[in-house]
Amino acid sequence: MIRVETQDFDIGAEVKALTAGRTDIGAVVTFSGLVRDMNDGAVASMELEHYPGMTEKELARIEAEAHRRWPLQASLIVHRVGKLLPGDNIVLVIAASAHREAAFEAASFLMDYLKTRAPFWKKEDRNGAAQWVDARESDGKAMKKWE
Amino acid sequence: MIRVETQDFDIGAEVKALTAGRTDIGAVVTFSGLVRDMNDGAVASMELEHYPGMTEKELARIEAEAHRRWPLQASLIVHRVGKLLPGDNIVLVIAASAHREAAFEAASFLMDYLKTRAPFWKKEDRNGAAQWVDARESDGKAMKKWE
Amino acid sequence: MRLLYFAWVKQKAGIAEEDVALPATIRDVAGVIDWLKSRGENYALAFADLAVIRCAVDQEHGDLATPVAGASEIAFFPPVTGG
Amino acid sequence: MRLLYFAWVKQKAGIAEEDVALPATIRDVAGVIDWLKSRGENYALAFADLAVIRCAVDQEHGDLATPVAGASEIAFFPPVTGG
Repeated sequence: MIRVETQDFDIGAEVKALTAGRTDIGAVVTFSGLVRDMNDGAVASMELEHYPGMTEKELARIEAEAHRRWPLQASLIVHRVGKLLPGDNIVLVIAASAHREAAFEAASFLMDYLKTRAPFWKKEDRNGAAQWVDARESDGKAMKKWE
Repeated sequence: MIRVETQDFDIGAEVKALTAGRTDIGAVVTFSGLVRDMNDGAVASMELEHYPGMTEKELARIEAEAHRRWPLQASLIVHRVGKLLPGDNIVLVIAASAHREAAFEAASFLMDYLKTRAPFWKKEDRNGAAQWVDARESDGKAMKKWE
Repeated sequence: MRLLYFAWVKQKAGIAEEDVALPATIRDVAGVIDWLKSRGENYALAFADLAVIRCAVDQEHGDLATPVAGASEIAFFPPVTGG
Repeated sequence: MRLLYFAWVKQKAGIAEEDVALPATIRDVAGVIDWLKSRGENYALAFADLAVIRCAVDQEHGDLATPVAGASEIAFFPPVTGG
């Protein structure tokens, strides 16, 4: 399942919804990404822009690819858009499987692919100036390890 | 932080407690393990036995080792003991860091070490007969990759 | 054909989306960019460094060589930074 | 010295814990196990296959060669299966 929305998510509630009534899931891995402000107040807020239509298609492709590679019982990708503050949740990925190796690898894969392929762009309000966040080279490298 | 307890945990509440008021955490990975019953009703319940005193020490050692190896902002290990039913939570591990690679690796490491070193033993009530669960060889192999 | 621009590409081009009639001679994404650059300084600015331009044709990732014949939507944007 | 048994080791030995006075000649965990096996059939049963016996000396993982001099607590158990 995938969702793109402005509102916050509750990790516990999302995991419960994915696992409720099932006894074939042995391992659930969640990843949540948060707005950081490492420099004590430099980042006042962040704006998440995206490409409506393609975003949903790309997230669905990424999720389908994870299910093709690992035996997953359930999965979820939630990405927020709009204005966010330091400490706010940005993204949630959940992978549920019978065994922990598959759950860990699939969650990590989902994030690496999302980081390099899902059409979102971050703009920080940093010391009063709007500034588009640069892509990290390490994200490209992280994705290459799955090829 | 480590806890050994009979009651259930709420993943969302635990993550919120670890990250509340902080803006230096960019990535949170959680692992939760659940009681599985793959064979439609064969496992009626499970009993988790442990070694009080050593359990807490060993979990604290495992957590300290993770902090030595990765730049973690926060972490948590919660392990339940007593009687559990299929679908119930058994264990929760959380690793929070500035970057996702450290959070993923530390959470995976914590689980691999916990699985092979923390003194817990599972006894399943399987088709009416109590049966101690055998250790999985793959768990030993999973730990060796961190050496 | 609809053209979409996102993030700083949109900001530099000064436009979010537009409907255009591409010359029939244009075969690929590189051709679309060349044509746009000839249309105005704003496009020349937005597409000054092609190493940091990404594109999607009909909402699938493409590159400079991706054909555009029959496409109904082309989007231009910087490397993505979500997650 | 306190001896503790867990999981099926406890079940086979028929005892959870006991205080014992070890003979002064016993130097390591292997010596403790040999001595226990000489004390009764239940211990012989519990310790029949040393490949699947794990131990902790004063709540730290040890092995058959771990010295026991000065230790106050030794625990015997199968490979752990938590998590």
